[in-house]
Amino acid sequence: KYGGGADEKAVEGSHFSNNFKIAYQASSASEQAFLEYLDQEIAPDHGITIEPVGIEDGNQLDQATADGDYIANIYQHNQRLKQVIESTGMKLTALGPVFQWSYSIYSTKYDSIDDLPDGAEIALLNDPANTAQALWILERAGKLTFKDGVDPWAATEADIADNIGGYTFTYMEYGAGPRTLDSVDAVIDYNMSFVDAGTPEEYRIYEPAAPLAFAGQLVVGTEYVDDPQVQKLEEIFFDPRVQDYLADNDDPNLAGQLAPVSDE
Amino acid sequence: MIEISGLTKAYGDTRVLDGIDLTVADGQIAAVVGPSGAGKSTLARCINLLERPTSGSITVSGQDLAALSGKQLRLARREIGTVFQSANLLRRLTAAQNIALPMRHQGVPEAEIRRRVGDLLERVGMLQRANHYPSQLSGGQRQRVGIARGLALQPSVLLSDEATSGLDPDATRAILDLLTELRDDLGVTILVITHEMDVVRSIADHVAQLDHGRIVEQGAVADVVRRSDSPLSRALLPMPTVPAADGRRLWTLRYRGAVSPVWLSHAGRDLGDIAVLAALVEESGDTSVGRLTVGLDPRLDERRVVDVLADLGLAAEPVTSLRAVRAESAA
Amino acid sequence: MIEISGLTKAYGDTRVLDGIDLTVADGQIAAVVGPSGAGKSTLARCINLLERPTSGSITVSGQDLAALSGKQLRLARREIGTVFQSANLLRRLTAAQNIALPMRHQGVPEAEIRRRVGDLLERVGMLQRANHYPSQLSGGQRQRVGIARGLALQPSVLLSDEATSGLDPDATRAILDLLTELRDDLGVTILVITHEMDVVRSIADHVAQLDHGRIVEQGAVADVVRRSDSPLSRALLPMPTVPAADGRRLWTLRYRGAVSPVWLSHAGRDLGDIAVLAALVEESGDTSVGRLTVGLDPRLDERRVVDVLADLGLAAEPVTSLRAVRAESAA
Amino acid sequence: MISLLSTPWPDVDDLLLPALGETVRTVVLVMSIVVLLGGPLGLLIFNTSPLGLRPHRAVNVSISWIANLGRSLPFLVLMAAVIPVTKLVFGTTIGFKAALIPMSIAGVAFFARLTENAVREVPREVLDVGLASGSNRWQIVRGIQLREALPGLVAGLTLNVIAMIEYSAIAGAIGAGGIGYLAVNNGYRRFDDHVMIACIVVLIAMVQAIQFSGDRLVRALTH
Amino acid sequence: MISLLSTPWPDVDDLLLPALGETVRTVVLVMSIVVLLGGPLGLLIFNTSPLGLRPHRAVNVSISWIANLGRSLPFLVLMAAVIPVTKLVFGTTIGFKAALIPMSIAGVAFFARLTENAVREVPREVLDVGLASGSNRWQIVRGIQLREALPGLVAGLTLNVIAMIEYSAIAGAIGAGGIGYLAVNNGYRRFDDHVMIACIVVLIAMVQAIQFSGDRLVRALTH
Ligand SMILES: Nc1ncnc2c1ncn2[C@@H]1O[C@H](COP(=O)(O)OP(=O)(O)OP(=O)(O)O)[C@@H](O)[C@H]1O
Ligand SMILES: Nc1ncnc2c1ncn2[C@@H]1O[C@H](COP(=O)(O)OP(=O)(O)OP(=O)(O)O)[C@@H](O)[C@H]1O
Ligand SMILES: [Mg+2]
Ligand SMILES: [Mg+2]
Repeated sequence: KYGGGADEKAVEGSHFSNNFKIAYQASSASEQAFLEYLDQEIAPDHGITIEPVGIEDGNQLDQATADGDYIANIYQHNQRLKQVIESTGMKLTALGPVFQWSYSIYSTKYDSIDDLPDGAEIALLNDPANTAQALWILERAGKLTFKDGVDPWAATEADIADNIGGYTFTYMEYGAGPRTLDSVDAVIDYNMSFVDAGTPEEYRIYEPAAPLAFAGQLVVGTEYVDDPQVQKLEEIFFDPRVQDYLADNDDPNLAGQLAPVSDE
Repeated sequence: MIEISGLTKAYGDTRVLDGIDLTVADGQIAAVVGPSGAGKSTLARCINLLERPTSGSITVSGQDLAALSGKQLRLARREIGTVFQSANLLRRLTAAQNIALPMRHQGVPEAEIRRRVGDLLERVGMLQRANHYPSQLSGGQRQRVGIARGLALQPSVLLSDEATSGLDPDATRAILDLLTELRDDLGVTILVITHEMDVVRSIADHVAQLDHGRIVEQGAVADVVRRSDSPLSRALLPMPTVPAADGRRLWTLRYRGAVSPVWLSHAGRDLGDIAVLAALVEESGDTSVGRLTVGLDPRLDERRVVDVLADLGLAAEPVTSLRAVRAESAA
Repeated sequence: MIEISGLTKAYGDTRVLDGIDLTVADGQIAAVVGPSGAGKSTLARCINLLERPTSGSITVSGQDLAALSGKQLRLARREIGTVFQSANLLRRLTAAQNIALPMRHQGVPEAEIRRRVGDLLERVGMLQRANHYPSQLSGGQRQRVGIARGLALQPSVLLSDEATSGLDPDATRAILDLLTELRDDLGVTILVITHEMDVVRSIADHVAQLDHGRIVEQGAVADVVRRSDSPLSRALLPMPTVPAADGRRLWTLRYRGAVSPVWLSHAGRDLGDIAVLAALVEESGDTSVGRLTVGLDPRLDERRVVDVLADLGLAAEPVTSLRAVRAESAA
Repeated sequence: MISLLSTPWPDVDDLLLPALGETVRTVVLVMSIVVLLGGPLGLLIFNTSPLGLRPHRAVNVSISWIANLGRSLPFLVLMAAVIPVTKLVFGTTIGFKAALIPMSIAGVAFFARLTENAVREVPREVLDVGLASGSNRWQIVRGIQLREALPGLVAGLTLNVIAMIEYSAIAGAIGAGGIGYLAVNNGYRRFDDHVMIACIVVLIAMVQAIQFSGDRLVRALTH
Repeated sequence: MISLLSTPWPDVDDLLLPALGETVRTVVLVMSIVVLLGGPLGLLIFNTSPLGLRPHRAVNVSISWIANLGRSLPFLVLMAAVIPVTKLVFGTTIGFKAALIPMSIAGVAFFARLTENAVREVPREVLDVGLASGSNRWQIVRGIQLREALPGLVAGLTLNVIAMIEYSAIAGAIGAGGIGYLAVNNGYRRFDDHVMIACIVVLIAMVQAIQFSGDRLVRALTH
């Protein structure tokens, strides 16, 4: 019915046209830059154009992908995807990881994570995946422990067994991180947000390696997994040149924000 | 024809109208008078069913409005023109548009509306102000637009709630002529609420006095003015204020109709000098009516005075005290 | 004391007031009459500066309001009571609260406000309706609340714009008595706008007729009624409608003051039978005034009629045609 | 601190102009629905209330309840709640079309109340004029109530248009685009200060222009 | 399908009650500021307009412009724009306090317009009553304008309270909490259907109750 877009003609035998509409989280300039790179450098080899579509509301974006409005989306990690599928029953399939987000602790008041005093106020993003990711950073830094049997990628404040650093947490909307820096002791947020905001790197006080579990996935509607155009999609995204580019590009929208997929 | 019987209207515990019986025959003008707050406007609003009566029945042109369906009620109301006490003009419409409104809603053709609006504006002397908004009109001008609007649908029954109060004598005259013409030429049945007794005397066929929600007196105007001592008759033909009496005996004289205009000269031959202290003599509804206070020689025999004047067609009554005359003239 | 000179008010191109000169002396009642739309309300609104005059000057109690500062203007306005043509009551306040409003704003103590409100309500006969909202009052009741409010600040100057139109004769009388009392006992200067000539005759000292924004005639009421043929005098003492003349010659007679009330009998001795066709004889401001249309023998010499009546103190004038009388009486 | 990553000034237009177009399109479309449905709904609420032309408690309570629903939920939640409807009508839950339904619901509910408030100010007496001259209810509503309430309605409409511009910024989250969304997403979330400044200027100019024209119209209609 | 991840029903209260408290606290506080500042601002806008008590073009245009500012920006952008002010006043840009300033700005601007609209309906003639009896401007404004416009003002206030509940859901984004934010964040984003249902029920009940009381009051004030 759609062919990858209401106004384009689908390719014979496929639901999608040669213009791949791919949804990303609109507030992420780096995801957009990544898709633009694919469009310019990789897709032409396959006779394809890639059209990045920014949608802010993740739930709606997933729904539209499941419906085949978009051939794919690239904004979430596996755990989040599992959560969405479990909660809503949307028919979505992850084809594999494409990049990892750099995620760090920033502070204007303290120089390292160990300087954070007992009772420090730390601001976290309020959406579930990002809250969990931030808590997990603290867990891996040895600043807190989770209760038994808690999935770190779905953890919330309620799942903390021992808050070793004695932190208090404040929640904020995506975009508020850099703006909040002065009001709290530390902020845990995506590097890309701070880069966008022009926050000096010296305020980045802790930068753990991004774990594979939080790699951004290429997600398609389950119904379309076998669609011939989706095959092409995989060829583009999993082209080896992509990981190399992520590792050593100097695009200000990408460098230090989206990292290549790691081994673990 | 308006027939009201046993009409009662209460707001909560207070009865504003209490057992009203009143009939206005076809092609007649009935006047309703009475003190402020007596219930006159409420009566008019019950007739066109803007207020639902608490009890009692009202029929207009044989129809009981309260019993009609929505559509029938609307049709019936188109036959009843209403002039509101406070003109109630639409603020956003010009004088002409205000008058046109009921016709527009009734689906009168545009050309016909234009013609009638022009005609009505001229009738009420407002042609020059056709395109003024109410805020640009004087009080009396607004009132006249309200009158024109009440006539717009060429109703067969007209309720006019103090249409002429606040109008100057000329404008009042013009409106009254218009009402008389409607009655005489088109047979419109008219209920006029007014405080001006000249209005009653000059155009009404029937008059009813309302007080505290009850009709305290009513009758044909011709009959009421002849009554010698009813409050309504005194109100209708008020005695002008009487100056000091200097030694004469005061008499009130009253007549209507077939009386020779030279009665005063004739009476003088029998009764001696007649001091005319106060008088109102005028033509009312084709006959002459008179009401005078005169001073006569106190030595005259009461019986004789009454007889002499009765022979001439006048009712005479001695005034008991000056105080009484004053009180009466103020009533 | 109100002194108006050369007052002009224009809305755009239309001059609503055009070179008005008018003085109301201290403790006097001046009446302004004139057809609807003549500019009477605008005049009143210029006096308390609700409308800024286009040109000309107005002083009230010696102060030129237009020249005052905001605070001085407010103080000056407190001395000027205003009764609006359409009562302009606040919808969300009861009758009593409406009357209390100006006092509250002037900072009158609460006890004093209660006392004065009660007093005023009683004066205008509205004590029973003190706690009614305007929507629960009749038209005349609203008007009376408006009057009471205009008096609330015990002003030394009162502007009354058709305060009594729409009131029944009793209520009108009560209001007029109140106004007279204010003038006589407290020396209040009052400007009364009215269409009711009885109001002018019974309370006004001075009268001015406005037409199309100009004063066409003015003077002391006592003088104006004596004038034999000015339009204002005819309006003030209208000739009642005259019945058919059956062969007699019609004369208009007019007098004021020092005339013996038996003049009619005396004149009859010289002139034969006098047919009284229309008459208005009454007391006005302490003297007697009369205006009659009589029928006399057509063979009588005109000069003689005039002389006989002049000797008795009356001005007599032959009526040229019946038509003329009718037109005059309608004017 | 101006971010280094801001869109260069000359390129801001490329983002701004389409976004402006989207906002205008969305708001115009939504406002037509809002006027068409919200106006009658408000009239119905008022006229079935005890002060109206045809008081009817049951009808009044239920439609008033329905109108309140449209204003009860945070807009994002409302958008989620009406997904099934949107899907049914437009076959998609994303983009400009998907924003129309939740925006219309919120706008209609808002305008219904504004209409109700405007119409409440028409004095009962002028409605009586219509009743007494046998006009039917619809004529009274249209020829008298709406006519007399016109300045109030225009003022309400002005409020509503501006509120819809605000809502369209939230609706941008599901891909409806628009200038408010551009400000939020590129300006606020991506720290693109040039875009932010440009959007703010355009938004302020737009709102000023709407309010100014609204005020002028209201005054012209007030006699 | 009810998500498996939903908070068990008995525990929903633990989230709901504090959120409700936060909403009530925020809305009550903001509304007091809104009434205190928005009312006077609206009166000033109306009374300096050509229809008002003291027309003054320059003042009117400038304050009207300022009031429009508060409604020009998407709320999230407004929050970002006033960060310096918030920081100055409260020393923080996060949490309940930080939400007060942007919410108040938006609310004040909104209520100013609602007040202006309500007061415009007071007939000129009753203002004349005050002028003619030498009341000062403030007395006319308070004793006549506000008094006569009371039903309209209460209706406007009702609209405003409900709009503030909606705004508080957005203000949740900077940590102000509240029931609308709970619905968005836990209900919508975390698929916690129990919380979502509970929030929706509470929000609807709250809005209904406010509108219902508002309507009752308006009717009681209309004579
Ligand atoms: N804003 C305005 N614009 C144009 N003309 C106006 C305006 N206000 C009043 N007028 C005109 O000014 C004239 C005088 O009005 P005013 O109210 O003073 O009359 P009035 O003598 O009091 O009449 P009435 O006896 O009917 O009350 C009227 O003809 C009216 O149409
Ligand atoms: N809603 C109401 N509640 C209580 N009393 C009311 C209500 N409406 C009118 N009244 C009372 O009913 C009485 C009759 O009012 P109505 O308007 O019929 O008087 P009216 O005879 O027309 O007087 P006017 O000559 O002053 O116009 C008045 O005393 C008034 O106070
Ligand atoms: Mg009445
Ligand atoms: Mg007037």
